[in-house]
Amino acid sequence: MAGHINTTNRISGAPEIDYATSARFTFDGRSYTGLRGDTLASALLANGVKLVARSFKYHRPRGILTAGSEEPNALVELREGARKEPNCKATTVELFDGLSAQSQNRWPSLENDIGAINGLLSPIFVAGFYYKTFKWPASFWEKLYEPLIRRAAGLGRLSNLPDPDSYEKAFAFCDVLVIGSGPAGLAAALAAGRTGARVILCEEDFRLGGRLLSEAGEEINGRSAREWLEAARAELSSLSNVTLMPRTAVYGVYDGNTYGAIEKVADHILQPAAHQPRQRLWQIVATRSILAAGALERPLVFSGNDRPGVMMASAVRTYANRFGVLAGKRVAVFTNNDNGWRTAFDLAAAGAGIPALIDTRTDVDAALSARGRAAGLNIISGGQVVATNGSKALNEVIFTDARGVKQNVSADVLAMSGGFNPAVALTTHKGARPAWSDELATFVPGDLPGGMSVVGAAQGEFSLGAALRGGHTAGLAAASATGHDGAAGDAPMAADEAYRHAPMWHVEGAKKAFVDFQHDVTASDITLAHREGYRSVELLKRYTTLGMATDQGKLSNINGHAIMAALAGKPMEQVGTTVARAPSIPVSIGAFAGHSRGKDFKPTRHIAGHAHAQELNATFIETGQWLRPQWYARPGETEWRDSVNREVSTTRTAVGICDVSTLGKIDVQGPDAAEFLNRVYINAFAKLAVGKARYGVMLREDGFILDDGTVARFGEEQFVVSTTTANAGRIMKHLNYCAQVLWPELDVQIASISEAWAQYSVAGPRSRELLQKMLGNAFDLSDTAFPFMGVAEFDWAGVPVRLFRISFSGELAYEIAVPANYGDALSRRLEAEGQPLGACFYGTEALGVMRIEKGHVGGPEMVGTTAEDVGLGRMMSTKKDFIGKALAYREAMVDPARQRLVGLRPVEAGKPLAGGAHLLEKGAAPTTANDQGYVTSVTYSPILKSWLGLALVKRGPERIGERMRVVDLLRNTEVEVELCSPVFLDPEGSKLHG
Amino acid sequence: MTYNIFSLAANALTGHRSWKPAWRDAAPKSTYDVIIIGGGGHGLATAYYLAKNHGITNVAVIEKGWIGSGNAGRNTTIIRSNYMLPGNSAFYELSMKLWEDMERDLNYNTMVSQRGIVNLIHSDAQRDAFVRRGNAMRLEGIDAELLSLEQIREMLPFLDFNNARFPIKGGLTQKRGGTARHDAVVWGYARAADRRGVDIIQNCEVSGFIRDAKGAICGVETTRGAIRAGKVGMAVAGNSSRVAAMADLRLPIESHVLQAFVTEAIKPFLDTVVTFGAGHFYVSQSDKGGLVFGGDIDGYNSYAQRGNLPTVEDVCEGGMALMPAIGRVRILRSWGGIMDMSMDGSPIIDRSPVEGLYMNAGWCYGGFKATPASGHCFAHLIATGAPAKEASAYRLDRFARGAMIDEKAQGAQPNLH
Amino acid sequence: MAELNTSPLTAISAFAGAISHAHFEAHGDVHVAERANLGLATLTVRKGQREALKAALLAHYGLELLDGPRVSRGNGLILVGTGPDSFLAVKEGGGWAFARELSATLAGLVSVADQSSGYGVVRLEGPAARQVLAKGVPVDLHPLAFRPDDAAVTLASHVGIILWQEPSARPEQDPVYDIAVFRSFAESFWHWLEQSAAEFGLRQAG
Amino acid sequence: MRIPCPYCGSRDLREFTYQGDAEATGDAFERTYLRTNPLGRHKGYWYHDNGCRSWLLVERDTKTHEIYSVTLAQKEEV
Ligand SMILES: Cc1cc2nc3c(=O)[nH]c(=O)nc-3n(C[C@H](O)[C@H](O)[C@H](O)COP(=O)(O)OP(=O)(O)OC[C@H]3O[C@@H](n4cnc5c(N)ncnc54)[C@H](O)[C@@H]3O)c2cc1C
Ligand SMILES: NC(=O)c1ccc[n+]([C@@H]2O[C@H](COP(=O)([O-])OP(=O)(O)OC[C@H]3O[C@@H](n4cnc5c(N)ncnc54)[C@H](O)[C@@H]3O)[C@@H](O)[C@H]2O)c1
Ligand SMILES: Cc1cc2nc3c(=O)[nH]c(=O)nc-3n(C[C@H](O)[C@H](O)[C@H](O)COP(=O)(O)O)c2cc1C
Ligand SMILES: [Zn+2]
Repeated sequence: MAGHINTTNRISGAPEIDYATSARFTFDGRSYTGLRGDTLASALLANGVKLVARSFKYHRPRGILTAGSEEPNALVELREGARKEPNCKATTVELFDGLSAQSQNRWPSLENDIGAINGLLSPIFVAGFYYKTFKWPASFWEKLYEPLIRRAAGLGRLSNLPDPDSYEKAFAFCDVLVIGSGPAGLAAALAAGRTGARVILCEEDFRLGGRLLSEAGEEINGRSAREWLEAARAELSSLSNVTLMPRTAVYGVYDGNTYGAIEKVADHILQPAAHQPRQRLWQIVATRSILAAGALERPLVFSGNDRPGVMMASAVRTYANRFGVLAGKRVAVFTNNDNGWRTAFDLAAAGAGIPALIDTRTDVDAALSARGRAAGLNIISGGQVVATNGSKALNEVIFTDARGVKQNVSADVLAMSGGFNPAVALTTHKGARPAWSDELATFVPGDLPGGMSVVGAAQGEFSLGAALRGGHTAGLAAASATGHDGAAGDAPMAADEAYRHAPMWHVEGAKKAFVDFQHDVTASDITLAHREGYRSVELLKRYTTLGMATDQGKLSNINGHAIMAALAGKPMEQVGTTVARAPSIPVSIGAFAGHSRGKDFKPTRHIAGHAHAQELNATFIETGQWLRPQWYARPGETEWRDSVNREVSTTRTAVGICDVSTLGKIDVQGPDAAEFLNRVYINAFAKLAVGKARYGVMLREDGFILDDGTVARFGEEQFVVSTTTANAGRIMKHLNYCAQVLWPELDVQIASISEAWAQYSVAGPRSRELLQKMLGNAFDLSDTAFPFMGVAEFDWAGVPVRLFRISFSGELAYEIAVPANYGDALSRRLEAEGQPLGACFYGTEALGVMRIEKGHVGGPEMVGTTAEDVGLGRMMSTKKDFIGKALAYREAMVDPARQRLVGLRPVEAGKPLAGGAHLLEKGAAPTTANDQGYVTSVTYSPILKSWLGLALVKRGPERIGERMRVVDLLRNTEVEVELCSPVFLDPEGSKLHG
Repeated sequence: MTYNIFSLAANALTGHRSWKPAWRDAAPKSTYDVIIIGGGGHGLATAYYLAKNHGITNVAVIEKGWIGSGNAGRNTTIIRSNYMLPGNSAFYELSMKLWEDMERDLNYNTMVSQRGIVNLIHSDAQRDAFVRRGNAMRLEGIDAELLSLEQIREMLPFLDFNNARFPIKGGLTQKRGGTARHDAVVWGYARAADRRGVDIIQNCEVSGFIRDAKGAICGVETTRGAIRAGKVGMAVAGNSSRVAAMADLRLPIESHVLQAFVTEAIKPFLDTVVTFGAGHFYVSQSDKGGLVFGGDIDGYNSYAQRGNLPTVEDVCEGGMALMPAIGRVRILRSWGGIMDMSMDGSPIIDRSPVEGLYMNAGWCYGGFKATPASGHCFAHLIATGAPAKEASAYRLDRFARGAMIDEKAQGAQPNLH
Repeated sequence: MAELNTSPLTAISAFAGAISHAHFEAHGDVHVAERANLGLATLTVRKGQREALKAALLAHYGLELLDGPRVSRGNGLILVGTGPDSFLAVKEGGGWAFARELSATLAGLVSVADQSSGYGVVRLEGPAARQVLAKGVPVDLHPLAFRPDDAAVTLASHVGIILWQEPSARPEQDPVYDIAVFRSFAESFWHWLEQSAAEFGLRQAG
Repeated sequence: MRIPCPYCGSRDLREFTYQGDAEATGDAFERTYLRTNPLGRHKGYWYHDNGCRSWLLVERDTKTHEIYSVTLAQKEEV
C-alpha cells in the first residue's frame, strides 16, 4: 500500500519509520492511516487526535501523556469480538494494518461523556468520600449505591467470550540477563556477549535502542549514535551466544535468580498465525542480571496539568525524533531541569513553534541559556505554569514569571519535565527498598537482589557516556562472574552531559492539580489524607488510591509522597515510598495459564483398557486425573441406574469384570520389607505368608486414617502394596518418607508400579469358572489350590500374570493383572471368555453399590475418621508400634460419643436417601445441638431392593435398631431410617467362597 | 465528627478543611489496663469491643508498622459463614451478624457487600460434601442453598461449561456471604476504638515481655520503650509464633505465604464471589473494577510477603480453566501475606499457658471474615477470663486432647489446609 | 462353547493411540517416534551393595556405572540414573522379560520392578527439539549444560518425565532425546508435545 | 525458587513439595503439632516429588528464601 506522509502532523526523516508502508486503522469507528513503525499513539497524534480517553473517577478528557508503558491516560479497547482487549496503552500498541480501537470508560461517547458529571460533584467525591456516607439504609448498598459505583468505575470492557488465542510458557537459562536495550543495556550485552557468556537481552519495546531511538544529534565514539546503534544491533544478532528478545518485558524477579518475562509474540499483527501463541510467558534463570531499564520522566503537579496536550517533554521528543510526528504546532515547555530545553531545541528544529520555555529555576546553566537565546526561545526563568485552558484540548498556557506576573501564551502542547525517576521496580521485588538520593531528588536502587547489577539511567546515571561505560563494565563483570573472561574491547565513549535539576513537587494553583492522572488523585486529596491521619505513604495510597492504577504510580508516586513529606515536615528518606510488586508491567492471565486450559487444564490419565471401554459404550468419570468407566450402557437402558442395576445383578448372580488399574500399586522389596510394612500398617504384616494377601490400614502420624488397601506377598522379600486411586501419590511419598527419613536403617526398596500393570477385578459366583476357562492349565484356581486371600504369579498367554483372590464386592472374586501393554488384550479376552457365562463389565458406580452393600469403607468414610470410627479399631495392634499409634489414643479420639459408622435403611422401602444429609432424632428440632451425624454414602441396592446408606452417627454402633430422620434441609427431604449394621449383604461372608 | 452525607456536604463547601484525623497517632503511655499487640483487624476490633462491651478503655493497640499493614490490609476480602463443623459455624455466624450491622455500629462505611458466594461442584462426591456442609449451616440457622447447573449457567454464563476438564455440576451458595472493603474495616475499628479512648500506637514493635516475680506477664518491651499492662493480648496473625516465642511458647502454628492478585480495572463482569471446586482459584470483582483472586498457599513456611511463580501459574491455570473469558485481562499486581496456619486449620482464642498473656491466632487464610467476632470474643475472654460461648471450641489444648476442628480433615499438615 | 483361547495377548504400546491420531508434517525441524517394545525396569540398589553392583554390572554387561543423573551404557542395556539409589534400566526389544533377567543376574544387589509397560518412551530429535522441550521442561538443556548421556527426572508441563540425551552425530545442532512418560499420561504428554512442536513442524521419524 | 538437589542439581520449586519442620523436638505430640516456625534460618523436610523422589533436608532463610544447604535426608552410605 502506498505510504502517506500528508497526515496532519507527520514530519519526515525519522529513521525508525517506514514511510513507504502505511497501515489503516480505526479509532472509535473513524478511519485513519499510520505508518509501519508507529504505535497507535504516534499514529493518533500524527492524525491530530488529541482526546483519546476519559479518566477513571471524574471522567475528565485525557490525551496521550507519554510514549511508553508508563502511560496512565491513553488506554483503549483494542480489537473486537472475542479478541477485544481492554485497557491497552496506545503508547505501546504497535500499529498494524486493520487495527481497530475504541475509547473506553465513557458513555455515550468520548466527546460527550455523561460520567463527566462526577467532575462537577468532585467537591464531594474527594478521597475516601464513600467511607463517610452511603451507610443508610443498609440494604441500599447492594441494591443502589454499589452498582452505581461499580458502573462508574472500571475501565474497559471484557467481551465475556472465551479468549480464542493460545498462550505458551517457556523456560530459559543464561549466564547474563540484560534487561533493557538502551545504550546501557546494549553496551552490557555487547561486553558480556563478546566474552562468550550466554546472554539474553530482553527489551519491552519492539525496537532495540531505548532512548537512542528518541534522541537526535547524539554521538558515540565520535560518530552518530544512530550508526553505533545499528552496528551494535548487527553485532549482537551475529553472536550465537546472545539471544535478543524484543517485545519482551521482564515483569518480575523471583527467588533463585528467576526472572519472569512476557513476550508479545503476535500482538502486533491482526491475529496470530496458525500454531502461533499470542504471548509467551518466559521464566528465565540467570546467574547474573543487569538491569538497564532506564528512567521515567516525572510530571509536574500544577493546575490543569491533565488537559489533553500536556505531555511529558521526553515523549514529545520521542514522537518527533523516533516517529516523525509533531505532537503540536505550538509546543510550550515547562521544566525544572535541562531536559525540557532539549525538547524545545529538537521541536524547534523539527519546525514547531515554541511559544514559551518556562523553567522553574533562576540559575539555569549559562551555556544552555545562551543556546536558548540563540535559538530565539521565549525563556521564562523562575516561572511556573498556574493554569491551562482549552476544552478537550489545550489551547492556552497561563504562567507566572519570576516576579509572579501572570502571562499567557497560546499552545497546543505543553511539554513538561519534573526530572527523572530511575526504573527501580525490579530491584525491589524481593523485598529490598530503594534509597533516596538528595542529589537526584529521587529514589535510586538500594539493596539489590542477589546477582543483579544496575546500570545507566536505572542506576541514576543520566548521561549517555555514563550509561555506555556503566553497561560495558557491568557486562564484563557479570560475564566474568560466570567464568567468561574473554576480551570485549573498550567501552563506547560519549559525552557526559550534566543532570541539572531543581526539585519542584507542587505548583500552587486554583484548579485541580493531578498527581495520579488515571485515578484522579489531586494534590488536595493528599492534603486531605494528611489531615485525616492517613499519613504513612501506604495508608495514603490505600485511602486516596494514589499509585493503584494500571501504571502503578510509575509517574505519580514520588510526587505524591513528596507532597506528603512536605505536609508532614519529614525528609523523604523517612517518608519512603510504597512497595512495588510484580508484575511491573501488567501481564495477561492467559499467559500465566499457558497451555493449561480447557481440557488441558490438568493431564488426563487413561487406563490401558480405555479404548475397549469406549467400544463397550462406557460413560467415563473423572477420578482425580484418571478417567474411569462409570457404567456401560447397553441398548434399551435409558437411565444410568438401569445400567448400574444390571451390572450389579449380573455380578452378584453371574460374573462382572471391572477395571481396577487405577488403584495405586507399590512394589516393596528388600530384606527388611516385612518389618517395614509392619511399622507402616496398624495391623501385623511381619508374618504374612508368601502367596497371601492381607487387608491393611495406615494411619497418619496424627492417628487418623491415611489409606487402606491390600498387601500381597509374592516372595520372602517382595510385597505389592495397593492404595486407593486418590492416594497413590501420597502413599508413595509417605512410604519414601518412612524409608528415607524415619527408618534409614531398614534395607527396603520402594518403586511405584501403578502404571506397569493393568488390573481387572473378576467378581461373582461364576468368576472362578471364567478365569479357569481363560487361564486353562496355566493355573489351578480350585479353592484348595488358591484359597481366599491367595496371590500368585505365573505366565500365561505369553505374559506374566499376577492373580489375587481378593474381593471388594463380597462375591467370590479375583483380581488379575498383566503388564499394562497387554491390558487392552486382556480386557477383550475377558469379554470374550465371559460372554458365554453372561458376564458384563461394571463401572465405578456398580463398584460403589456393591461396596456399600458390603459395608466396606471408601473415600467418604475416611475423611477425618479414626480406625475405630469406621469399625476397624480392632485391627490396631497392641503388640507392636506403628505410625500414628502414639497419637491415636488421645482423649477426644477415643471418646465413645464420637460419630461412628453405621448402616441406614429407610423404614419405608423405596424411599431414597441423600448423601450429605444429616441425622436427627425423631421429633428433634433441626439444630446443631440435635445433629446426630451425617450420611457418608448412599446407594440403591438392586439386590435388596432398597436404598442403603452409610453414616457417621454419634455412638452409632451402640444405637443399632434406633430410628432416626435423615434430613436434607437443602433439598427439603426427610426420610425415616433405621440404624443397622453397615454390612447389608451376606454378613457371614459365605459368598466369598462361591 | 460523625460521618454522614450532611457532614460531607458541609465540608465540601469549606474545602474539607475541618476533618479531624480518623484516629489519633498516640504516643505510648507508661501503663495500660490492657495491651493488644497487633494493629490488624483483630487487634483493633478487640480494643473496640473491650471499650464498647466491657467498659475497658485504658487500652493500647501496639502496631509495629502502620495499622492494617499485615493481613488485614492484603486479603481478598471474602466474608462468609459457610462452615461445617460445630465449633466453627456458630462463631462465623456471629461474625456475619456483626458484619451486617457494622456500618451503623462503627459509623464508617466498610462497604459490606452481601453479593453472595458460590462454591462450584464438579463431582457427585463433592456434591455430597457440600450437601453435608450446607445442611450443617442450615442446622445452625445459616442460609445455604444448593444450585443446579442451570442456575449456575444463568448466574455465571461466562464459565466454561462446554470444554471443561472438570465439568461444573452445580454449586452451593450462601447469599449473605460477600465482600467488605478490607482497609476500611481497619480504619473503621481504629476510628471507633479511638473515639472510645483507645490509644493506637503505630511504628512500635513489641520485642519482648515483661514478667512479674511470679512469672506472669505484666507488660511489653517495645521499640518505643517498656509499656506495662494488667493483661496483654496478642493478635499478630502471621507473627504469632515469633511473639509467642518471646514468652517461651511453641505453638501449633506454621507461617506460610498466601499470594493474591488483582487485575486492571474492567467494567462490571462478576457480581458474586466464585470458588472453583476443581482447582485452586477463587475470585470476586472489587468495586473499583479489578478482579481480586487467589488460590492455594505457596506451600512452604515463610515470612516473606511475596511468593513464587509456580503458584502464580497454578492459580491462573485455575482461573482460565474456569473462566476462559479472562485470558485478556491483565494482572496488575500480586502480593503475599503471612498466614498463621494452625495444625487443624482453625483458630485459637484462649488464655495462653503463661499468666497474663492471651492468645488470638491460627487464622490461616480465613481470618478476615472473622474480624468482628474475633474481636468480640477475644475482648470477652480478656475482660472476663472466660471464653465467649461462640469461641468455646477454640482452645489451645484441643490438639493435645485430640479435639481438632479440621474442616478439611487433612491433619497436622498446614500446607494441605 | 468357544475353544480354549491360548493365543498370546498382543501388546499395545503407550503412544500407539496418540500417534495413530497425530497430525504430522511432511517437513519439519522436530522428529518424533515411539520406542516401543523396550525392556524397562526400575532398579533400586540394596543397602551397602553399590560397589558389588558396580562390579556385577561390569562383569555381566561390561557396564561402567556412572554416579548421578547420567546414562551408563553396557552390552545390550543402558542404565539411566533416576535417584541416589535408583535407575531406569532400558533394553532394546527387551519387553517384560528384561526385568526377570536383571533380577536373576543382579540378585541380592538390587530390587527390580518391571516397567516395560509402566512407561512409554518417545525419541525426539531435530534442530528444534531443544526449543520444543523448553516450552515445558524446567531444566537447562543448552549443550553446555546438558550433554549426551545426561539425564533428568523432571516435568514436561504438568507431566512427570525421565529425560536423557542420546549420543548423536551433532549433539549441539541436532540433539536426540529420549523421554519416558508414565503410561497413563502418554496422551496428555503427546498433546502438549504436538502443540509445542507445531510451529517448527512435527515430523514422524523413521 | 530453585533448590539444589544433591542428586539432580539445581531445580525449579515446582518439582518439590515442602513437608514440615525438621527442627521440632520432643515427644510425638510436640513433634507433630508444635512448630519452631522461626523467622530466619530454618531446616525443613522437602520431597523431590517430580524429580528423584529423595527426601531432602533444606536449610533456608524463611524471610529471604535464601538456601544455605541441601542434603539428602537419608545420608548416603559410605
Ligand atoms: C492474600 C490473603 C488473602 C486472604 N483472603 C481472605 C479472605 O478472603 N477472607 C478471609 O476471611 N480471610 C482472608 N485472609 C486472612 C485474613 O486476612 C487474616 O486471617 C486476618 O487478617 C488476620 O487477622 P488480623 O487482621 O488481625 O491480622 P494482621 O492484619 O496481620 O494483624 C496483625 C498485626 O500485628 C502486627 N504485629 C506483628 N508482630 C508484631 C509485634 N511484634 N509488635 C507489634 N505489632 C506486631 C503486624 O504488623 C500486623 O499489623 C487472607 C489473607 C491473605 C494474606
Ligand atoms: N536528559 C536527561 O536528563 C536524561 C535522563 C535520563 C536518561 N537520559 C538518557 O537516557 C539514556 C539512558 O540509557 P539507558 O540505557 O540507561 O536507558 P534507556 O531509557 O535508553 O533504555 C531503557 C530500555 O529498557 C527498556 N525496559 C524498561 N523496562 C524494561 C523491562 N522491565 N523489561 C524489558 N525492557 C525494559 C525500555 O523499553 C528501554 O528501551 C541515555 O541516553 C541518557 O542520556 C537522559
Ligand atoms: C481487595 C484488594 C483490592 C486491591 N486492588 C488494587 C488495585 O486496584 N490496584 C493496586 O495497585 N493494588 C490493589 N491491591 C493491592 C495492594 O496495592 C497491595 O498490593 C496489597 O494491599 C498488599 O500490600 P503491599 O503490596 O504493599 O505489600 C488490592 C488489594 C486488595 C486486598
Ligand atoms: Zn532430586
